[in-house]
Amino acid sequence: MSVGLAQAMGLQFTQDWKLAVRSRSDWANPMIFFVLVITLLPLGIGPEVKQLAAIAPGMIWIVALLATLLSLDAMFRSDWDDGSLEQMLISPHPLPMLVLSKIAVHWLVTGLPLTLLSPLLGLMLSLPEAGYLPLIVSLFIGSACLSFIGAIGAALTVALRQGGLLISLIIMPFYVPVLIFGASAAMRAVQGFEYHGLLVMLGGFLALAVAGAPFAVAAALRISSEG
Amino acid sequence: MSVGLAQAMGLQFTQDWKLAVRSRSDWANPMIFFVLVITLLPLGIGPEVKQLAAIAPGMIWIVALLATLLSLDAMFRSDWDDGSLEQMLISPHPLPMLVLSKIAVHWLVTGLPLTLLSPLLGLMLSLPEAGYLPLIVSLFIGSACLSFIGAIGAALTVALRQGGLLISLIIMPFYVPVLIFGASAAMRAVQGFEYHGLLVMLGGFLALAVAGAPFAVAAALRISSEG
Amino acid sequence: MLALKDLSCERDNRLLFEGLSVTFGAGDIWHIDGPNGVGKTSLLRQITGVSRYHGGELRWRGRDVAECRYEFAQSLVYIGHTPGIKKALSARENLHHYCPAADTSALEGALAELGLYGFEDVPCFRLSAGQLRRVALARLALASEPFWVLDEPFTALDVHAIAALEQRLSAHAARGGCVVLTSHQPVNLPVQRLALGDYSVVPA
Amino acid sequence: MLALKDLSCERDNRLLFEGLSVTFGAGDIWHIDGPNGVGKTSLLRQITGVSRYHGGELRWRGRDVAECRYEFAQSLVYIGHTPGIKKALSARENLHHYCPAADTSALEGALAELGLYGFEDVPCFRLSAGQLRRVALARLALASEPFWVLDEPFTALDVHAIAALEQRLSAHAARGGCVVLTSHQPVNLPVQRLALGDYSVVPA
Repeated sequence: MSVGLAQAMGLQFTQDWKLAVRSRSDWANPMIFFVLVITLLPLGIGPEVKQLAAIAPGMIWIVALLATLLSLDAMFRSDWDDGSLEQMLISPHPLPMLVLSKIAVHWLVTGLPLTLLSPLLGLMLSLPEAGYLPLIVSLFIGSACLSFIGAIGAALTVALRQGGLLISLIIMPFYVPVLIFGASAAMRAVQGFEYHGLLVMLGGFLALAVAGAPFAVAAALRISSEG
Repeated sequence: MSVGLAQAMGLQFTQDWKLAVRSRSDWANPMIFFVLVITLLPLGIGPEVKQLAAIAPGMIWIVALLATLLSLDAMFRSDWDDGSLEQMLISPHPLPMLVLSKIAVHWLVTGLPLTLLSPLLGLMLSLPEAGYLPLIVSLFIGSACLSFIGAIGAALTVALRQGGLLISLIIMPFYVPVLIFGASAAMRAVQGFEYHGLLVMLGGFLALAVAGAPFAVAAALRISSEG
Repeated sequence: MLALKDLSCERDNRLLFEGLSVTFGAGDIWHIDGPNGVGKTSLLRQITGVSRYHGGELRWRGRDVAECRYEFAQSLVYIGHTPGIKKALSARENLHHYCPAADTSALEGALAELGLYGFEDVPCFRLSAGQLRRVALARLALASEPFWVLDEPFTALDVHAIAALEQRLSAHAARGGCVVLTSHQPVNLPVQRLALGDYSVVPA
Repeated sequence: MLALKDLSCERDNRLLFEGLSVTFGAGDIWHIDGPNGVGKTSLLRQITGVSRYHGGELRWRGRDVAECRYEFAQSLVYIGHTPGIKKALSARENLHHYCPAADTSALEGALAELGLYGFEDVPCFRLSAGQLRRVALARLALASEPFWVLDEPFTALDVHAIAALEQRLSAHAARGGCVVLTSHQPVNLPVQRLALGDYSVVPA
């Protein structure tokens, strides 16, 4: 069956999206984790409003990063296990384009819901009013960066019987700047400083990641499937 | 081959221990996670010593709880997938005793290493000197509680194709008191209050868990393997 | 040895079989047959006690199985579709776990019988699907249990391994043991066939 | 169609095969044979391009495969040991993903041919191993690609499905297609055998 590239990408996206929606754990786990940690915080460190507010932007960003990190292993795992990845590798269509669709779905079911949940969690941690907009915008852009960068780690470790958090060691150097810029944006806004420059930096990261990551992921998948 | 109960438990323990040691992700992932989060904290919320010190005991306890939570799904997962669980179910020996050996191994490769790592992380978060002993003792007892209670959740969800963090929703009500007593012990010690009563309470939890959990886990495994 | 009386099985609100009565006797080899999805594996899980909820009755040497779980479990070897082989362990370690009483030479002999000589200490994740299955089946050479239940034992085996396994099974039956197995392939043994789907017992 | 020239394969520092030269032509059905662990699956992965590092050369219709990946990939159907069936999707959805051009009645016909009538919309995790494999194989009824590579297609199939598949393969060969398959079971078709392990091509 010969189909065009656009149709092939559409098919891939449709399948990934259906699978993600039906696989409860794909979209529910990061959110459960996100809410869980933020709920545990007052229980563990005490409910003083001032203390919680001071750490709120940073904690929300850290937890969003961890939630993404924990969801990465699943990105290519089931395709690897059930042979779909082999079918992608022998497809006539360019692998980076098929990969792009998978990354997009990953962000739609992890990064985007986390972004939308973040104001609620800000409320739970008594985040001051000035922090909400920069928090949401920085998470919106930043979580997409995390999905793109994380996909490279997921592709490199998919062949290992025990990937687990090994991914995190590989990609953490690239996650740290995203975290620092993202968390600082909300923190600076709360303190009344200028923060737009930080968001622009994040946007620059994202542009780089979108342009480069699909190719790096495709190469990593080829390497993983040898041997 | 007819063997005695003690020998059967010994065989089970030996196998689980060998598997855990060879399976890098079993023992490495919780520790990587633990260190990772504590390292990210100063990056996300800023490096002010006083602020970090105030949240240190609570954060270390929360992260230890999360690390345990994330390791639970694997407790019976591979036994389920490779058929070893069926073999345990038809063993002539009482299932709760075989389960006990699995829980013990789980604690040895997650709870115990986390406990031993905790002083290092206390140092990274500038935990005041008085907090170390209660932190270590509370984690030592508390993490064993977490393994025993968590095993019940793991057994109940092992049959689901997507267990994931569903476990956490089931067992969180039982984890919260452990967290509160454990974190408060270290917190109170830092503030110069009496904390031994809290540790005694934790010990009581543990006694209950050791006596009851293996039977609950065995029943849950039987239920999971029907259908 | 084991008598099934009026056994029935329901799954996902679909009745797989009902009114199944048959006696697996000493010296018998039973081949449970039927199309995909008819409940062969479910039947084996009920027989072995992996699954304990079912209609009807199971009697082990005249007693209800529920009353003599320990004796029954001590007499049973079950090698299922996923046979409980740990991929991180070697063939030798896997076999030792199930047959702790066997010494080194017995273990090696059992593995060699199925063509695994030289693979004793290779971690099982390096083995092919057929080799993995043979590690599980090597247990039979060391088993003193009389009642064997095997789910698709011939799958993924090559000709030599199939021959060795068939010989092992017929020797077991000749010694008064009992074998219950499922197989998509024809079995080169004097078997009694139980065809699920039409519930008929086909004479040997 | 596809010519292998002096192909070799190394895995974990062990040479699986070398100096393999053979041409899979139009109208051929090739049965790749050999004991467990000899590299049958590795060979299929090289042929299909899942694995791209190997000694020797692969020529597709006279051109090096590396120079005509797109044409080659458009002519290929590969159904591996794990055939890319998503358990959360139904048989119909799985088949549609691989054959988007086929309409409803064609999809249903392809599934019915392998005995999956009535199972079109059941999520695949409810199907047995044999039924899952049949979902993957249903693709062949809709495939216009000439070159088919099948890893153990007969495993876990019952007699009816085996017969339907054999008929499908011989019809494909008769139309000028080419089939390369591995199988532990004997194949009831006029095949050419390539025995790995002794590298010999056994005449039909």
